[in-house]
Amino acid sequence: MISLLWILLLPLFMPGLISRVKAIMVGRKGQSLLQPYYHFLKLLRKDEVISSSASFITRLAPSIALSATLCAALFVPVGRSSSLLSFQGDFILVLYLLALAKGIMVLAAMDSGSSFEGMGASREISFTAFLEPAFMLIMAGLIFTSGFTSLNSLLDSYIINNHEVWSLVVGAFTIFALFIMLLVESARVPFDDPNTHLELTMIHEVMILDYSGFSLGLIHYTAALKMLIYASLIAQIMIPQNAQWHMGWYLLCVLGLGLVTGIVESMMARFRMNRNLELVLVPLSISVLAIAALIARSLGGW
Amino acid sequence: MSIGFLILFLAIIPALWKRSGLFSILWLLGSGIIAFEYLEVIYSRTVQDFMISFPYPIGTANIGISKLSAFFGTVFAIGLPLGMLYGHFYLKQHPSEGIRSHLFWLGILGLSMHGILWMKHSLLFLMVWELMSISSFFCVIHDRQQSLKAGLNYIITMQIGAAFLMVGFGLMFIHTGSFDFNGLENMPRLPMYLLLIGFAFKAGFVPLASWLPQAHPVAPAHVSGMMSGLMIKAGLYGIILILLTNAFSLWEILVFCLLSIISAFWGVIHAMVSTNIKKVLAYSSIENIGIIGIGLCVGLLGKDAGIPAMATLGFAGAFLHIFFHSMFKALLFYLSGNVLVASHTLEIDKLGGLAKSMPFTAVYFLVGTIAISALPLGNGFISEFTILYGIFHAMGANDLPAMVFGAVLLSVLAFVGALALIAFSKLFAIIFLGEARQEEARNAQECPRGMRIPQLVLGLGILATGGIANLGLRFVKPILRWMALDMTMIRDFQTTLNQVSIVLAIVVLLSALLYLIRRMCVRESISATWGCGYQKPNPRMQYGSYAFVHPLSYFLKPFILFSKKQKQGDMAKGINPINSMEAVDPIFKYIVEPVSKAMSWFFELFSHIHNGKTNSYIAWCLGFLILIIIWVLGVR
Amino acid sequence: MLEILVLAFGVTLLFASVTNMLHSLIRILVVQGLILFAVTLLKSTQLNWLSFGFIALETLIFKTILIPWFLSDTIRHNAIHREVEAYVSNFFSLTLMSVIFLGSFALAIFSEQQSGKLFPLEFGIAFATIIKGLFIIIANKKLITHLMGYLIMENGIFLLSLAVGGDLPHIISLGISLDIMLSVLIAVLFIKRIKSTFDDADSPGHLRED
Amino acid sequence: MLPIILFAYPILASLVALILDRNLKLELLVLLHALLHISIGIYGFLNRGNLGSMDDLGLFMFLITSFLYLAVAFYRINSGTEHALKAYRIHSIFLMLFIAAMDAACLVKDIGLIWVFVEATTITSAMLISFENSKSSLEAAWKYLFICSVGIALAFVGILLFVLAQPEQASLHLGKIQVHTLSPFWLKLSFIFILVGFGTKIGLAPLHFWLPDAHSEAPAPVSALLSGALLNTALLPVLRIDRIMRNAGMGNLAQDLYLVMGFLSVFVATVFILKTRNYKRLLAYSSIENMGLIMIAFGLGGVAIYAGYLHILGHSLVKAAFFLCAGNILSIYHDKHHANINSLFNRNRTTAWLWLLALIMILGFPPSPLFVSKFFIISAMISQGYILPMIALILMLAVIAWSMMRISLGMCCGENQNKARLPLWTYLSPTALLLIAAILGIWLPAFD
Repeated sequence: MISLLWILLLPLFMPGLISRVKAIMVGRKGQSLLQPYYHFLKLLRKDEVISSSASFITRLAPSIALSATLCAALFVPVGRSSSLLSFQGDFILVLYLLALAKGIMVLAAMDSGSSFEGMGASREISFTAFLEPAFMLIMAGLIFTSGFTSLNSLLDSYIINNHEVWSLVVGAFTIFALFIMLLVESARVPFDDPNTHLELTMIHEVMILDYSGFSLGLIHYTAALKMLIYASLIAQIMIPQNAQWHMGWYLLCVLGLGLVTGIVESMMARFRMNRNLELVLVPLSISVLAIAALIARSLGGW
Repeated sequence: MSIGFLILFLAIIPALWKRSGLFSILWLLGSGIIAFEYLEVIYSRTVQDFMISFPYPIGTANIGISKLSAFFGTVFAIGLPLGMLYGHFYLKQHPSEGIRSHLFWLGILGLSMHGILWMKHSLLFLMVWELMSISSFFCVIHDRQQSLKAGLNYIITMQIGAAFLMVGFGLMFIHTGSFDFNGLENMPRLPMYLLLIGFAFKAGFVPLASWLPQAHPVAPAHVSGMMSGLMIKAGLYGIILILLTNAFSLWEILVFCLLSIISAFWGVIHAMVSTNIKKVLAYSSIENIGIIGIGLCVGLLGKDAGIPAMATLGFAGAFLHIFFHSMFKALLFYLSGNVLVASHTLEIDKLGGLAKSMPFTAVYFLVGTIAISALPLGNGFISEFTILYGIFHAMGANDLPAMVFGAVLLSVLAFVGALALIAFSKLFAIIFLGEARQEEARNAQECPRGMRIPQLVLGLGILATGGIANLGLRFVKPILRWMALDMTMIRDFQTTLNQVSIVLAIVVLLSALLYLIRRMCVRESISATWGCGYQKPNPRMQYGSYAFVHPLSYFLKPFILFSKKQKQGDMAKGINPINSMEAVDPIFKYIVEPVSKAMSWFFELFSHIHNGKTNSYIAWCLGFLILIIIWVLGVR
Repeated sequence: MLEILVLAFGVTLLFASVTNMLHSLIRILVVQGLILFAVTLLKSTQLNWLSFGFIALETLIFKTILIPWFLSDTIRHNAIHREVEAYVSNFFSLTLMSVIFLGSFALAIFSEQQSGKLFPLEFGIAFATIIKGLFIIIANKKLITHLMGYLIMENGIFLLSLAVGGDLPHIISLGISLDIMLSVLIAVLFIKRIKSTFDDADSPGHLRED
Repeated sequence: MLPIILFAYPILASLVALILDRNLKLELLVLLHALLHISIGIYGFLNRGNLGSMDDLGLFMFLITSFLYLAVAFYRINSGTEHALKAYRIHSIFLMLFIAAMDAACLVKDIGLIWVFVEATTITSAMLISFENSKSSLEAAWKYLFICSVGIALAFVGILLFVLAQPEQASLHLGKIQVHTLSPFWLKLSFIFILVGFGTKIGLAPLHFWLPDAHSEAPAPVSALLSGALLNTALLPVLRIDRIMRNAGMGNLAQDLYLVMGFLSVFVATVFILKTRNYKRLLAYSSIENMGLIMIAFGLGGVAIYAGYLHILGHSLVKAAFFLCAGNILSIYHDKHHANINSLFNRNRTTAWLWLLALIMILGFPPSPLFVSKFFIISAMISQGYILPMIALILMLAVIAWSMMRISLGMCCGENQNKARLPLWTYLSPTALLLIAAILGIWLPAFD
């Protein structure tokens, strides 16, 4: 139950943190950490302007996306408190739920009939082509260490134990791959610039140009939630073996991730659009590397 | 059983009097009975084979049904009558002469599809097989104008496939001396390969699938729905028949794996770049056949590696996908028929915004899209989930090929799934969303209710089998047990599926809740789409079909052969230059066409001997006489 | 005696390959008929009236009188040009004729070694005649010459039937010669009609694939 | 008794025909002959074995002939109205004589007599072919008569050599030949001549040149009989001699020759089916193809011999129906170029479907006897290791199927809407033939 609370409350904290970090990096004071919450609540109270060419998809999409993402989040363990739902092989469902959310949002973007949103939609959906196999392979890699179980217990069983060099390697691989996926999926620099003002260069933001009010709030929340999911996956892996305060570690890791993201954003520039896909290939190749290593190991090493 | 088939035979009579309504009703009735009986066969009773003794050389023919064929029979018995019903209403919208013959051949097609499952005698099997080919050919060339070329191509391809079968069965006949299907068990390699190739022609494995994207776009919607949803499954039936009765070495499995992967990938990338609804659907049939093949490979690999769970789930996934694909592919083809009726075009770049004028069609199409791109709530997800679930069992099991190919198949399945998502979100978005791109789409009307009945049934079926995840598995389980697979872990898997459906229920409820909240406390005000500062955007500025997949183009390009067509425009006269790209089938362009050209050239060489002169004719006669005299007296 | 007659038969073939006149071809047919009659008389062992009648009917009546008369009649009525109009020169056909002789004698001697119950001379001449008949058909463009070639070939076959020892039952040989007779009749009929419809006497070549 | 009726009727009927004064009466006369024919055939089939003159082979051919003859006789009813009485009278007389000659060739056992009667069929059918008395039909008839006479003459040479092959008292009666005493050399030589001679009449390449001309220029019923019955009748003596060859232990020589000629025929048929522009010639070439297949079947031996007989049966029935449909089309369009013919579906649907059904049955789609026979031919080829020839054969058959289907569909489809009506008989007899063929294709009668 406690973890549900975390899942519901924590997401919007990440964007605030990131923007605060960026502000500090460039020497501004920056907005308060809770700004996204205020923003969210304000949006929920607003009415909407709907495009004249919108069909039922536009009206339906945000709620479906949010609920799918939320259900996906329910499988993710928070701290040592096990996740609400879990069964053998649930990560497949998680992956496809996220895909469902993405797909419905893409349709919603196409629904407005604006060429810019179409552009964003096509960019957004192109990424999934490489991220889904990457996620699959990462999961397969985790299975090597702890058998075919649920996402929860996969992450609980210590992937990285300090006496085993293999696990260190694989864990590092996995974390790096997941981190890049986090950047892509939650539309951060270097793949996407959430607060640019040129639609031609946007991906996620341009898809939701025609949304406003309540729906926009849901969409923002969904994006943050998705980011939290990936962050907590990474966090679970990073919790060391003999830690006492799991929750503390967890929060530490998540906030650390936010910090790193912010720093990355302020250090790096956004990549050229047509280079993006090549970068999205990176998690795939890394996970292939990891799985190759694991197969070799399970056959008794080289 | 006999009553059902009697009714189906009787359905020919109203067909000859152009009573398509009565025809489809009889089909519904008969298929209902037959489906019930098939299910009985699957679950409980076994039908006694009955022998018919033909005079020499056919001999006594063994006609009966196994659980496997009962499974396919059920799929057919569910799919065919819906197709007939849709055809009835579709033909009302598409009035054309030759209804009588069309219905007749339709009935023959359905009957022969059922008949294939009963024949356990290779010669009779071949006869029914050929009957199926020819009847489907006549169904394809219904409109008798544009469809002739593609139909001809189709029937000749089928003939070559049938020739493979003929040679294979001939070898079997020589080997065992009988036509009975018992000879299929661990048969020698050569006939087995020939049979597999012959069946692969019908099933549509790359590189033997070039007939699919040609025949389907020209066929009437219900025919292409039935062919692509059901008839190609007959090819799979043959393949599975052989897979079950023979033992395979690892290499053969891997080759099969490779072919399936290629089919899936090839199909899906062509589906992404095609701009004709039915072409997209045809290519995605190839993709789905590939996925089914992957499922079968997983099963075989599991058997080979001694991982029972992997084997069971692989086969289970394959059977589930056969069943589900027959539903959503048929649904999508029928819906393409709706679109054609409403807007008189299948080119998606002329369409757009149909969701507002044809809401029902749009909703059904959305359901089909969700199912075919393996998203949760659709049944395609369940089958792929099963296959993936099976593959994950290979991870960490200490068997190299299972692990390596498991990993490969994992990523391929996920990759293909994602590409399918792209292809079909493109299809749905460009047909139904946004604004109408051209006149045809602007004044489209929703189709009459009749056309939507079968679609409603199929849509509900998809949602049911997708939501209640165990439904399909219950249907498949007896066959798995009959295949003597290890059923210990099926129970756990069923609990898993139950949990999946619980989660799906949560998703649905949650989104319904959110939607209701929004409905209650949000006031909408309509305004134009924001053009990002551009003052007068027009529908033709919307993202087109090719633009949508452009981000991936630079890595798709190497795999697809494009033919660019450029039409010079003249700005003064206001004619815009048109640059169109179309994906062409490399196998057809670089193998079939050159070969046929070469053959006709070769035959042309000899076509001058008929010069009309009696003298030369007699000269041929004399020359031939002298030649064989020399040959016989000299050489022999 | 027999050998001389057979040789004379061969000489007619040589003459047939140098002549340019249709009428001389007809005369050759007549001569061949007479020779065949003589040969048959010489060869037939027991000579009762019945068999004599048959032989006379086959050779004298048909081969020597009726058919040549038909032919000359046809030539006269259809005003067919009296030249043979071969595709090849006389010299060539003569050389070819001798080649044919060589070949057929080779065959005759070869087969005489195989089984000894035939007369190589007659056999060879007969074969040469058959081939020559075919060659005349091939080398000429007139319908009437085709017919003559066919008849020469038939004569060769008749000679062959004499060459092989056991002779056919009379009824069969009668049927055979009746058939030939009828076919010649009908052929003549066709020649008339073709001449009248195509108004030339060459073999028509309109039915062809192009 | 039976033979007397069989041969007395046509002769008397020809005399009667001379005094008949209306076309319909002539047709009825022929129809009566056909009925008599088929009744004798069925009688013979019912108590086969104890007929002195008819052996199974002869009976087989005889039955095929009678079925075709009946169909043709029905087809001719009311079709002769536009012809002049005199010409039509001659036509009918020669038709009956033609049939009588074929029966005789089927029944007699003496090779010499068989030769006589086969030559007689040539003469009579030549008159039938030239019936329409147009330039082309005249030319076709001439070529047919002439080439076949030459070929038959060669066959007679073969028969003489066959006499030569028998050491002591030579006989041409098949029953009386002591096979073991035959000298192999002469037997070989005579067989070559007989094969070439009768092969000319069967229409095997490269002796087939008369066949497309004759079949395309003859009136439809005659072409049906020519290709359905006459080719078999010409095949009969070859089969009879073939038995002798096999008993004399020279079967494999004969089989090699069959294979060579069969493959040549299929090849030539493929070439010209791709090339030709005249749909009746198309059918003629497909006859050549099927005859080639039959020869291949007999060349392979074993189970394929059965396939050969089946193929003869199926080809005769289906091809006759096909030619009758072609006659319908000709009487609708008065044009033989398939390029000028379209929209048969709209103009006369029944003919169109009959045409297409005959097409798919001649191409060997079930339910056609040709399907089974092709299956056995192919499996026999495999079992004897003719792999490359088999692949070539399958390819050629595929090309033939493609070409014939393309042409026929082009003829059937189109926009032209004005309907054309034909007398009922012209639908019935092709339908009946196709039905019989289909039944035989599913329920194969046992021949031996």
